[in-house]
Amino acid sequence: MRYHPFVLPFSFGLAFLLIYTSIIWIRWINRLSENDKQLLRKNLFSFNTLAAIREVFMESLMHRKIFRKNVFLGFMHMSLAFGWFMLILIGNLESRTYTAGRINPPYFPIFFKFFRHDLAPLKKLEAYFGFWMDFFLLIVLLGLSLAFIKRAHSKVLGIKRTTKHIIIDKIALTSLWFIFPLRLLAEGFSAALYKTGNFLTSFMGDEILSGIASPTLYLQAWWAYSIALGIFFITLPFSRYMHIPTEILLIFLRRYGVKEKEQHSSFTKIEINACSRCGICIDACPITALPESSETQSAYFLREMRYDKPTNNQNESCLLCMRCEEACPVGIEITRIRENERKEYQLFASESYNYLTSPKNAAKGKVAFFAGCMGHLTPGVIKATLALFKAANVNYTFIDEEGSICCGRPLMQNGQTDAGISLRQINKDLILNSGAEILVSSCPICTREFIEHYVLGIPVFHHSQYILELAMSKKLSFRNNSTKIVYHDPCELSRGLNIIEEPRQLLRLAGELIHSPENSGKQQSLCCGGSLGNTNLSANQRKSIAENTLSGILSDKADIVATACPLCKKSLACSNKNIEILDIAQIMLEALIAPKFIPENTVESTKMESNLTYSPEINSIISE
Amino acid sequence: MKDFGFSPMKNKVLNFDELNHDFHQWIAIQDSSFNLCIACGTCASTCSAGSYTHFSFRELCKDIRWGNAEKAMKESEKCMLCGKCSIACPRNINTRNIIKMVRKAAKTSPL
Amino acid sequence: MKQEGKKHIWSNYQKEIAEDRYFYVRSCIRQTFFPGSENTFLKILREVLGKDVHESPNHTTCTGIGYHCEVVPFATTQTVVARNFALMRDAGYQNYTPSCVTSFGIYTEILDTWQHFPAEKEKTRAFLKQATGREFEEPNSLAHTSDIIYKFRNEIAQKAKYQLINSETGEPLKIVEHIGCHYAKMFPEKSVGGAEYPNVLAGMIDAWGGNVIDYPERRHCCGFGFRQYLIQANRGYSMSASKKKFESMEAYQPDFIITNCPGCNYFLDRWQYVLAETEQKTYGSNGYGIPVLTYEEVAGLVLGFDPWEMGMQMHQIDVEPLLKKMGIKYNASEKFKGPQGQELGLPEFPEHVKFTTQSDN
Amino acid sequence: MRKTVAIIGGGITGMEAAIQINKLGHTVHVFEKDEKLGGHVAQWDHVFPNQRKAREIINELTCQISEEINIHLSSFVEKISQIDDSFVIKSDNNELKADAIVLASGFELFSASKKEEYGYGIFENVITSVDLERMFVEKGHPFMRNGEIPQRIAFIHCVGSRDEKVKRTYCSKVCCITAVKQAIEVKESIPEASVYNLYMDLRMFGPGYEDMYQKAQQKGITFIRGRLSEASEVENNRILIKTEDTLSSRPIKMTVDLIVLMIGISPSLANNQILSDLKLEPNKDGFAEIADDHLSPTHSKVKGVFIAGACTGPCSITDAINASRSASVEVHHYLNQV
Repeated sequence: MRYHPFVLPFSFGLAFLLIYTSIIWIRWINRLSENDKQLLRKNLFSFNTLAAIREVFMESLMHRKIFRKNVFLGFMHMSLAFGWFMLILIGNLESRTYTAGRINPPYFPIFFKFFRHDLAPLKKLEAYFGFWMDFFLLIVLLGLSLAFIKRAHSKVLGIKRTTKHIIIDKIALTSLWFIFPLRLLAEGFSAALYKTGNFLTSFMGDEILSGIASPTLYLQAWWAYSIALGIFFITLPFSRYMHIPTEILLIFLRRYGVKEKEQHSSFTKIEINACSRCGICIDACPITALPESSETQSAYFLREMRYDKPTNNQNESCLLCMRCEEACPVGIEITRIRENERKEYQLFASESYNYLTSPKNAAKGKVAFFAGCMGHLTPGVIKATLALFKAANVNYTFIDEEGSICCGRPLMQNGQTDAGISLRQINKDLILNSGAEILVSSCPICTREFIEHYVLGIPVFHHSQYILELAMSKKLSFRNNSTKIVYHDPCELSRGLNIIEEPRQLLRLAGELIHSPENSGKQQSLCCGGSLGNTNLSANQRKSIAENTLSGILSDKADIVATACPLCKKSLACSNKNIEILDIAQIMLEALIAPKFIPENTVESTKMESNLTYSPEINSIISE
Repeated sequence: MKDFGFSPMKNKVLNFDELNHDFHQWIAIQDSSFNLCIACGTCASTCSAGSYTHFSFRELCKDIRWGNAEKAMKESEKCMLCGKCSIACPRNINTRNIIKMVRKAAKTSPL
Repeated sequence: MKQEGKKHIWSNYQKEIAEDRYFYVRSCIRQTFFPGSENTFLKILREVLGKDVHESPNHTTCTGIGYHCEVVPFATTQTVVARNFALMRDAGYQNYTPSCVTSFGIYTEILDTWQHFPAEKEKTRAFLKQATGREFEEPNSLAHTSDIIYKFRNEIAQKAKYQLINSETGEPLKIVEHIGCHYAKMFPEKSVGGAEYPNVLAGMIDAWGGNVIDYPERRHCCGFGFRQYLIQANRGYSMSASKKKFESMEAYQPDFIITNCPGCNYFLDRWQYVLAETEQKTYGSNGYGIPVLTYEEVAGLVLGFDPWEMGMQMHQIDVEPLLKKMGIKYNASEKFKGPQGQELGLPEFPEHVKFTTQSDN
Repeated sequence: MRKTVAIIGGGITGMEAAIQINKLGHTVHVFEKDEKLGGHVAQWDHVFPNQRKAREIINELTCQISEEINIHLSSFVEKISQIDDSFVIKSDNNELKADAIVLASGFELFSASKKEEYGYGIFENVITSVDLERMFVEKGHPFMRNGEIPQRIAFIHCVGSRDEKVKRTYCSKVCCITAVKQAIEVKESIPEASVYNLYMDLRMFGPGYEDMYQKAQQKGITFIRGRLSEASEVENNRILIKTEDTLSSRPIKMTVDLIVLMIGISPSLANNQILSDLKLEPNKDGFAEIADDHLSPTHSKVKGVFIAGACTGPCSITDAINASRSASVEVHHYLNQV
């Protein structure tokens, strides 16, 4: 027997899925920019394709990145994806072997146990195929049970919150959950009636179903299995499971060098569809810590992007801290998409700032220091940085001493392209007029904007980098007074500019760096809540994010929280935690050994307090 | 018409009853922190734009409050969104959000 | 509005007004603007009430206009005022009665100054002696002429021929009372009823059958303000003050305005004309303005005096519709005739505010 | 030895002093001119800063007044004479000899009709903060003279406070927070109403006061920095008010249905007789003068005469109770020495 009407739901579903997906793929690829298409053509037959295939295997099937986050969660994803893949692969081999290489209709391997009651053609291989088919079915069912557990007790799988799904996702999810138990049931009946089973299906057939097995129930089970598959395939392109085909496409395109642009593009569509709403970003998002429920998190944001339009709140409430992007197992360029989405309303125009005039005749110096707007609200940071410069005899000029013009980054983060660009030009004039050979800023926000978007032609450093440089070249020396310091990574510095080790290296010269799981490295560091990329969080919401961040990084041992961003410093200081928050420059100044000779006894370490007390030499430097 | 060499002056008194409060109410709904302003002027004195041009968030609030939506919309354009005012505000007013809302109103006329 | 509340306030501002034997001093500007009013006052007091009113041809200005324009020093003002007091003493009178509200203010201010700074008084005594050889005494009583009419309002009511009533409907007339700023705002306790709810004119209206209108801008100045008016460029300011009052009272449809101050009477009357001619706006009904009468004119009308004899044709805002409303018998053809019946010629008529001409009647 | 203390005034200050001095073992006589104890607080519906029922406070104090305490109600103190170290208090119907006196005779409310230009007693819909409390007691919400529910209500701060024109140069201290409290209550009882506060300064000095102010702002109550210059009655007995928005230098006029005058605390006239009987001078504001601004806040300048509560100047309930207790201890020490 090679056909039975029950295969129709499956066949129809599969056909629909394949046709639909092909059309969508073709449309997406077709709508890529000319540049991107060129990349595609150039790379199609290169090692990049092989690398992409490897990545598809490692990520789409094995879910390596999720494994790294949590073994159970990784296993759950892997068992469903890889297990099912293996069932299809082995099933095909099995049915091919059975029909001696003849091409079978697509449903044939899927429902092989229905059509195959006569075992002769498989001969010795039968036991071999049977075992592996049952084995992978078991794997998938195990994964499925983990998925059940995740819905109820997500913490077991390392996830605090799971995604709240919409109706189409729920339908697809339900049908998906039914597929494999029904397969087990159908094959169990086959095994009971026709002895076609292996260890799992035979067990099912002989031990559980033998009493009730009948040809009617047997047929009904196969019908149900086919229907579940059919429903899943039909809902797949409209549900989160569209990520399965899309992610493959995304991996290839990314390997070929396609990226997000300044505006949404066809590639954005692919990225959006590649989101499986796995919910890993939900835990990563600082907003999740707020008591108010919101759907700001990227899983929801991308979902709205895909189906409709993100709400104002989804669009505006994001802090642009990039934590979700670091956590995303698919590697979607979420921050870029968010920034582009905000460009819909151009609320400010470049002419808005005609009142600004490019400063002329700025003081000259080899190093230009830029404090930025936030720097002016934390004069202690400026004072400490400049004192260190003086101590190292740096020939510097403080170019925004009289008050800053904004670097433009907040406008850019809020999607105000033209307005932001016009501010860049004014500051660029200011910087270049100083004749400096190096630009140093104590503000990571400005620093990132200078590095990534200002074409200055001179090196730009964050002050933590530059002070480290001065220390390495022996222009500054520090005394380690074994203060216990916890370092808070500013988002723009760590995830934004990958400046992670320099501040730590520097702080180790001044004290003992305390580690905590929430502040180790790029992925983990938390947002202070102050972000200028966000406008609509209330002060109280920002405060609770700051509280949460501090609780995350503080350990009992810490004497001081160090950070390297004036805004982080301000934001963290708003919390109720009774701990001093200092900028890295302030800590380094405290630990500075004055360049001139200092008698031993005055080097006695002083406890760091808000009114820092410096040695007389340093005081004289500061007051110059 | 006779020319007497003088004419009546414009009445400077603001007639509160005739003011249009719609814009104020709309803003207060968009951001509930709007009403918390105590006109202390911290925002205006720290303002990056304020050092170069006549722009003051405090005055912007006043214009919104007294129904001068047009002026508020025009003035709000000068803001650079640098965020100093919201860091400085003692009443935790979400200044940048209010400015964005005013700008949004200027672009989309939601009323 | 609770009337008893108002009366309670009035009770706090009672003043002693002499019964008889008044020394009368005229206003500088009224004699030109509304000369009939001062004559009417004398006629009422002498002929109707039988009082002794003395007038000295030697009396001068109180210097009020110059003083408020800061061109006359206070010492001079005191000396000039002292001279008028000396005239009164010489004539054997003690009850000083100025016709002008600003003069009333000046006299009150000087008497108050002398009370608190007796040295000023002695200085003035020396100056007067030196300049004129005269001696003076402070008056026993100082009352504005409107205070006198207020005092005798009930006697006048008893002799009334007409009441402040719309003869057609029988309803009381709606009347805006406006007192001069210098009457009560500087020394409320020297006024009848105080500055907030002055009773001097309101009392007359009540006694003669009319209704007082309380409108929001009742406290506002007419805008005369001496300096504002005297300099042409400032007159817009002066007029705006009156305009504010007109706009505020318009909704209450007043039948007329009664004033006790020469300046107020003049400017509330004339600015209506200027506003009509420049803005085509009238505040009365049917394109007429709101008539502005002096309290003497109102008293005279009530007593049945001839309006033209009282000089009521001198008003820029036509009073004829009001006379008709009150049912007063008058001869329209006499309006522009002299005392001996000679034709005086017709004035230039305004374009935008109605003014009854002979042909209308 | 058991001594006798006369307490003049049966408001919260007098009640608390009676309770404390009795506990310290002295015979106490309280003279109250009204028919019942509780003074001004008993007239109030709710009190700041927690909108607690005023009755609760009176009830709690009343519960603590023991049988031993002699309460003379409807007893107006006519004359006090001093003989050596003791005092003879002559009231309407009896004479009492006491070893010490606690003056707790409280204050008078500023008579709002003195600010003529605000029209209290003349315009139908001008009421005082006290009238408003009465309305809350009666109906739970303010109402206009014609019985309608007002939709626009303006609170006028500093009526009879910080005003040279009515010879009240001092700050009455409690009216700002009372206005904020009442504005909140008005808004809560008539949510659709617009509520305005016309203030010169907002003196939110006490614990919880600033929070109340923020709460009021959050409820959409408008605060206009400017003093009322004049009120006028317009159609339908509504009130036209004029002020300046001093923050934008623009004069404003607006029409409201009801204005509430936040009347200040004035020295009690009845006090003057008692003070002169005791040869005490009132302070420059007319209140009983304390012996030392910092260290003797409940002593008068006469031995054996102690003063507490609002007869020394504007004070809150908390201040009054504090002063009462402080005076009680001082009385006790004094009586033990004599």
